[in-house]
Amino acid sequence: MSEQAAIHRALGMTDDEYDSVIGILGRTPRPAELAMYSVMWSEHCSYKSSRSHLGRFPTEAPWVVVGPGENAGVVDLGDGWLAALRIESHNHPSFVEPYEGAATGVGGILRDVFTMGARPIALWDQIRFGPLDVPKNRFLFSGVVAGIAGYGNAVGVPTVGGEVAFDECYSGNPLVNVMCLGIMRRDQLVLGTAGEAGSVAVLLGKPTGRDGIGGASVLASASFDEEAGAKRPSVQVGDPFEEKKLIEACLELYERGLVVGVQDLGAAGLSCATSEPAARAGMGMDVELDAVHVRESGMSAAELLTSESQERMMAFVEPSKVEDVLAVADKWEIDGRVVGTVTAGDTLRIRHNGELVAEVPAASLSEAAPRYDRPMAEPTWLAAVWEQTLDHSEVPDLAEATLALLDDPSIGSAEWAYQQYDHMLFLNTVVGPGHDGSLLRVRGTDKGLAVSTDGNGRLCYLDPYRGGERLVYEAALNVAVTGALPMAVVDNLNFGNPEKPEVMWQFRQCIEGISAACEHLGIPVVGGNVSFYNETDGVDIHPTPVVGLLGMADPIPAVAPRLDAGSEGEEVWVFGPESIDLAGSAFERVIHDHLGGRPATATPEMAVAVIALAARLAADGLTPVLHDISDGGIAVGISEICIRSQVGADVSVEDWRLLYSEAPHRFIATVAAANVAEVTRLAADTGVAALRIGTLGGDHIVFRTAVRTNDLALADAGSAYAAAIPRRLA
Amino acid sequence: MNVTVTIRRRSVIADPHGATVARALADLGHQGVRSLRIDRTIHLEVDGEDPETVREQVAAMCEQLLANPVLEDYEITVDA
Amino acid sequence: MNVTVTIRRRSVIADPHGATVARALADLGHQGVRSLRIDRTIHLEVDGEDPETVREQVAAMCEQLLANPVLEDYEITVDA
Amino acid sequence: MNVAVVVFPGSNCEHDVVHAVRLLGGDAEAVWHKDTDLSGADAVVLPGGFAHGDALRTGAIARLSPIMQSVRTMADSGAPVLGICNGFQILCEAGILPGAFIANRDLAFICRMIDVEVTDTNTMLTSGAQIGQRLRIPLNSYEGNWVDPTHTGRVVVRYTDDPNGSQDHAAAVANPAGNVVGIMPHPERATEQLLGSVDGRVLLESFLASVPSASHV
Ligand SMILES: Nc1ncnc2c1ncn2[C@@H]1O[C@H](COP(=O)(O)OP(=O)(O)O)[C@@H](O)[C@H]1O
Ligand SMILES: [Mg+2]
Repeated sequence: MSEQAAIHRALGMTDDEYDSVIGILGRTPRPAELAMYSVMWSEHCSYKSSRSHLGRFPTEAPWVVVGPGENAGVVDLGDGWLAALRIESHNHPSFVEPYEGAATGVGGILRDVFTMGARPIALWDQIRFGPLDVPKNRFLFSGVVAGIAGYGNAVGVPTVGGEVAFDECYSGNPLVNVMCLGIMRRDQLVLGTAGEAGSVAVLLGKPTGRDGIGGASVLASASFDEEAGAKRPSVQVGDPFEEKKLIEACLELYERGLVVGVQDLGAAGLSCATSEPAARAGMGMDVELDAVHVRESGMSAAELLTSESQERMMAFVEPSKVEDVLAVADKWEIDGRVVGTVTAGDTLRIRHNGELVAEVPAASLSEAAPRYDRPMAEPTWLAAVWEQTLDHSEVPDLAEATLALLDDPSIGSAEWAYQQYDHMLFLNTVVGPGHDGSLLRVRGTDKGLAVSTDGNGRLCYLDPYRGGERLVYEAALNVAVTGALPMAVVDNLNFGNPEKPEVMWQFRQCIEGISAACEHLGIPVVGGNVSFYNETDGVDIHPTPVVGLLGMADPIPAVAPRLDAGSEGEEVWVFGPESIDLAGSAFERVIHDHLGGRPATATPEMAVAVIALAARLAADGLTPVLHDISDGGIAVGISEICIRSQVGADVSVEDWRLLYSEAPHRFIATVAAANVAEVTRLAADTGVAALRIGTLGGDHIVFRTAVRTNDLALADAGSAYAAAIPRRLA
Repeated sequence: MNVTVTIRRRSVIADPHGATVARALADLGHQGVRSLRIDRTIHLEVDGEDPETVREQVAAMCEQLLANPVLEDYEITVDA
Repeated sequence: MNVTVTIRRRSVIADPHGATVARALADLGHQGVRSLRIDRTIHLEVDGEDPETVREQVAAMCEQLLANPVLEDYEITVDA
Repeated sequence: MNVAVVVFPGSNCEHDVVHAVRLLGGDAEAVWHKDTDLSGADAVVLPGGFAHGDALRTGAIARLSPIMQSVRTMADSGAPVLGICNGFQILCEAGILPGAFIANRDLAFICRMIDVEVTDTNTMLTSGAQIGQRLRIPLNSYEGNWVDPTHTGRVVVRYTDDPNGSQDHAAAVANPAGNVVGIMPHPERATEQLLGSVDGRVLLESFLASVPSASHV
C-alpha cells in the first residue's frame, strides 16, 4: 500500500473516492484538500448512502417556506410568523463523552435553527440507552441528561419534552437526538448563501482549536469497537455562554439586516462553511486562514479546515456593512474576523501562511460527493420473527402486570431527567414535559405550537414500514390531544451499518412508511438527519427512526387537556378502533421478555378521523384529560391519568388483552357527565368508535374483565411510576 | 496516608471557564496575566501502610470517578 | 512569574461535591477513604520581576474575584 | 421607565421579568450591564440566568459589572432592589445581601414547582402577603443552596419541603431595611393561570406597590 493510500484510508476515504478527487482536480490533492474532501464526503456530511432514499419524502405543502437542504426547515404560521425546526443526532460523541457529547449536540441543533434567522424557543431530547443495571449505561444516561441540562439551561432555551427509552440494543451505542424549534418574523428569514461576488465572509464566535479534528469522519461515520477510546482526541467541548452571546449577536444582525447569508460551523467546520454557501450561491471564494482566530498555535491548514470547534458562525456581508457587523460582535463580546471574499466563478481558494493550500471547485465538496446505491435485502430472519407470536392463553394478574409496566424505566415517569431541564423559560410552556405532546403559546398571536417526538425501535425492528408509518400517526395524535393539527415533520434516522443489505432495507422501509403516513396526513418532511453505523462489535441497533412532528392550534385552547386535570366522577372513554395488537408491545416485553409477531398496520382513514376528533375535543374544552394510547395500552394510560390527577378509577373491558393492546389510532378521554352526549355525537360524526370503560374516583385503580378483576392501590401505582428511573440509579 | 491528586484539564481541550475568568481579570485591569488554568486538587486520607498499594488504589479511584479520562490528566502524590 | 493560588472551602461550609464523591467512592468499594477535600487550584502566569509585587497583585485578584470570602480561604505561592 | 431589569451577558430571564411586570401594570425596561446610569429607575431587578456562564462561581464576575455600583447606591438609598435566582446569587456575591450559594444538596439542577411559605411580611417583596401564606412557584437552579455562616441573613420566604439544602430552608432573604430581597424561585413564572400558577403575583405586586411611581399605572 502506497504512503498516499495509507493517508486517504486513514482519513476514512476509499480508494475509489480518492480517485474521483483526482478526477475532479486533474492532479493529486494537496494535504489540506484531501482533508476537506475526506470530511465533506464522510457519511455524516455527504449522506452518500442515504441521499437517493431521502428523495422519497414528500416535502411540498403551501405552508413550506424552506424544505430539506438548508440548515433547518421553515414553515409559515400565518400573520407574518415563521417557524424553523430541525432534529440532529449526537450518538457517537455522546458515547465517547456523555456530558460534552450531549451538550455539543444541543449547541449544534440550536445553531441550525438560529442560522435561519429564528430565535430558538424550545428543545426536545430523544435519548436511548442500554439497561440501567449496567453501570456504564447509568454513567452514560446521567452524563447525557446532565449535558443537555448544562448546555440548554445555560444557553437559555427551555427543553420542554422528549423521550427516554432503554433497550439492550443501545447498550454499546446510545442514541442522543435533539430537536429544536424557533420562530421569527417573515422578513428575518436568512439562508445559507454566500451572496454576490465581493461579499465578505466574517467568522464569528469561538477561536478555532483542535477540537473534533476529523470528528465528522472519525466519530460520526465509523463504527465502534473496544478502541473507541483511541478516538478521544476528537472530543469537542461546548460553551453555552459563548453560544448565548452568539445567538443574541446573530439575531441583532438579522434584525438590522446586516447579513446576506449565514452558515453555522458544524461537522466539517470551515470546509463546509465556505464551500456550501459558495456552492448555493453559485460562486467561488478566497479564504485567508491566517485571519482565523485560533485557540492553539501551530495548527496546520488541514486542522484549521476540519476543526469542529463549537460556537462558530460564518456571516456573509456586503463590504459596506462589515464595520457594523464587527461592532455588533464587539457589543456582545464575541470575536469576529474577516476571513474571506466571495468571488465570481466557482473556485474555492484557500491560503495559509501566504501559500495556496487549496484550490478546488467549491461545489465539488458537496455536490460531487459520492452517492451509493447500497444493496438492500429483506432480512432472512424476518418471516421467522413474525411467526413467533404469543397466544396469551394464561391471564396475568392485571394489577401486578400493570405495576410491572409502570415500574419499567421506559414507561415510568421521566421526571428524574426533565426536572433537570429548565422547561419554563420564556413563559410559553402551556403543556410541558410529562404529557403526550408539548404545547407552547406564541406570544403576540392567538396561536399555539405543539410538538411531539416519537421513536420505537422494537416496532421498526418487527416491521420497519408499519413502524415508520405508526410513528408519524402517533406523533400526530400526540399533538392533536393538545388541540393542534399536524403541520410538518422532521425525522432523525438512527440505523446500523448501511453496508449491510438488511440495514439498508430497513432504512428504505422506514422511509416508505414515514412518507406514506405524511402523505395521508397531507404534511411535508421539512428536514432531518441520518445517523448510520449505530452498531457495536458488528451488532446493529434496532432501526430507530425518530419523528418530530410540529402542529399548530389556532387559536390555542383556553384550557388545554392535561394528564393531571382529571377529577372524581368523570367518565372514562376510549376512542378509536377496539382492536387487539400485542406484537412489539410493552406488555410482551416487560411481562414475557418477548419480541416477536407482526405489528398491526395503520389505517390511514381512521388515523385522520381520530386525529381530527382529538383536536376538536381539545379545542372545544370538552375533555379535561386526553391521552393517546401507546406503550402499555389502556392499563398504563389510565394509570398515568390517575397518578397525575391523584384520583382512582374503575374500568372494565370484556377482553383483558384490550387493556395492554397497542393497536394504533386510539386515545383515552375523561368527560364530565354533562358533556358525554356532545362528545359522543362528535365521535359519531367523525366515524370514530367510542367505548365507555369506566369512571374516575376512589383511591384504587380497578380493572374488570370477563375473566378476572384486580385492583391496584393508587399509592402503589404512583410510587412505582415515580421510582422507575431513580431507584435504578441509586 | 495522605494522598494528593491533581486533576488537570488536557491543554488541547478547550477551557471555556478559564478563558472567561482570564477575560474578567483583564477587564479588571490585571493586564499582566499571561495564562490561567484552573485545576482541581483532591486531598484524601486513605487507610494503608504501603505507599505503592495506596497509590494504585487511588489511581483506580481516578480512573473510575475522580478524573474524566477523556478530558483530564491526573497526578498522584502520596505524602510520606 | 508562575503563581499558584489554592482556594479552599471553609470547613464550616457544607460541601455537597466532596460528600457525594466520598459516598460514590465507598459505593465503588473503596472503603479505606477516611476523609476527602476538593480544592480549586489556579495557576497563573503573571508579568513582573518582584515576587512581592506579584503576590500583592494576585492577592488583589483573589479579593476581587478568585475567592469568595464567605465560602473560601486562599493561599498564594509565587514559584521562583 | 421605573423598573430597570439588568441584563448581564448570560442573563436569561430578563424578557420574562419585563413581561410579568408589564402584565401586572408596571413599567419595565431591560438595561445593559455596561450602563452605569440608573437615575431614571425607581427600582431594579437582577433577573435569572447564567451571567458570564457561571464561570468560577455563580455571580462572581457579574458583581464586578459597571452597573453594580449604581445598584448598590440604589440599595443604600432604600429603593426596591430584587434579585431573582441568579440575581439573588449576584447580590450575595456583591455583599449587598449576606451569605453565598453552593451546589444543591443532590448535585442536580432542579426545575419544578415547589411550595414556599412567607415568614416575614416586612419587605418590599412580601408586604402584600400574609405570614404563613403558602405559594407554589417554580424553582430553577443548580446552585440554590444558600449558606450564611454569619447567621445575619433575614429569611423572609421558606421552602416547606426543602429541595436543595438551603440554610434555614431559605427561599428568599432580605436586608435589614427590607428594600433589598433575593429570591431563588421565580415569581415571574407564576403570574398567569395558563402557565399553571398565579402565586407569584402577590410578590411582584408587593414589589411594584413599593415602587414610588409604579403603583397605579
Ligand atoms: N432524514 C432526513 N430527512 C429529511 N431531510 C434530511 C434528512 N437527513 C438530512 N436531511 C437534510 O439534509 C440537509 C443537510 O444535512 P446536514 O449536512 O446534516 O446539515 P447540517 O450540516 O446543518 O447538519 C439538511 O437540510 C437536512 O434537513
Ligand atoms: Mg448546519
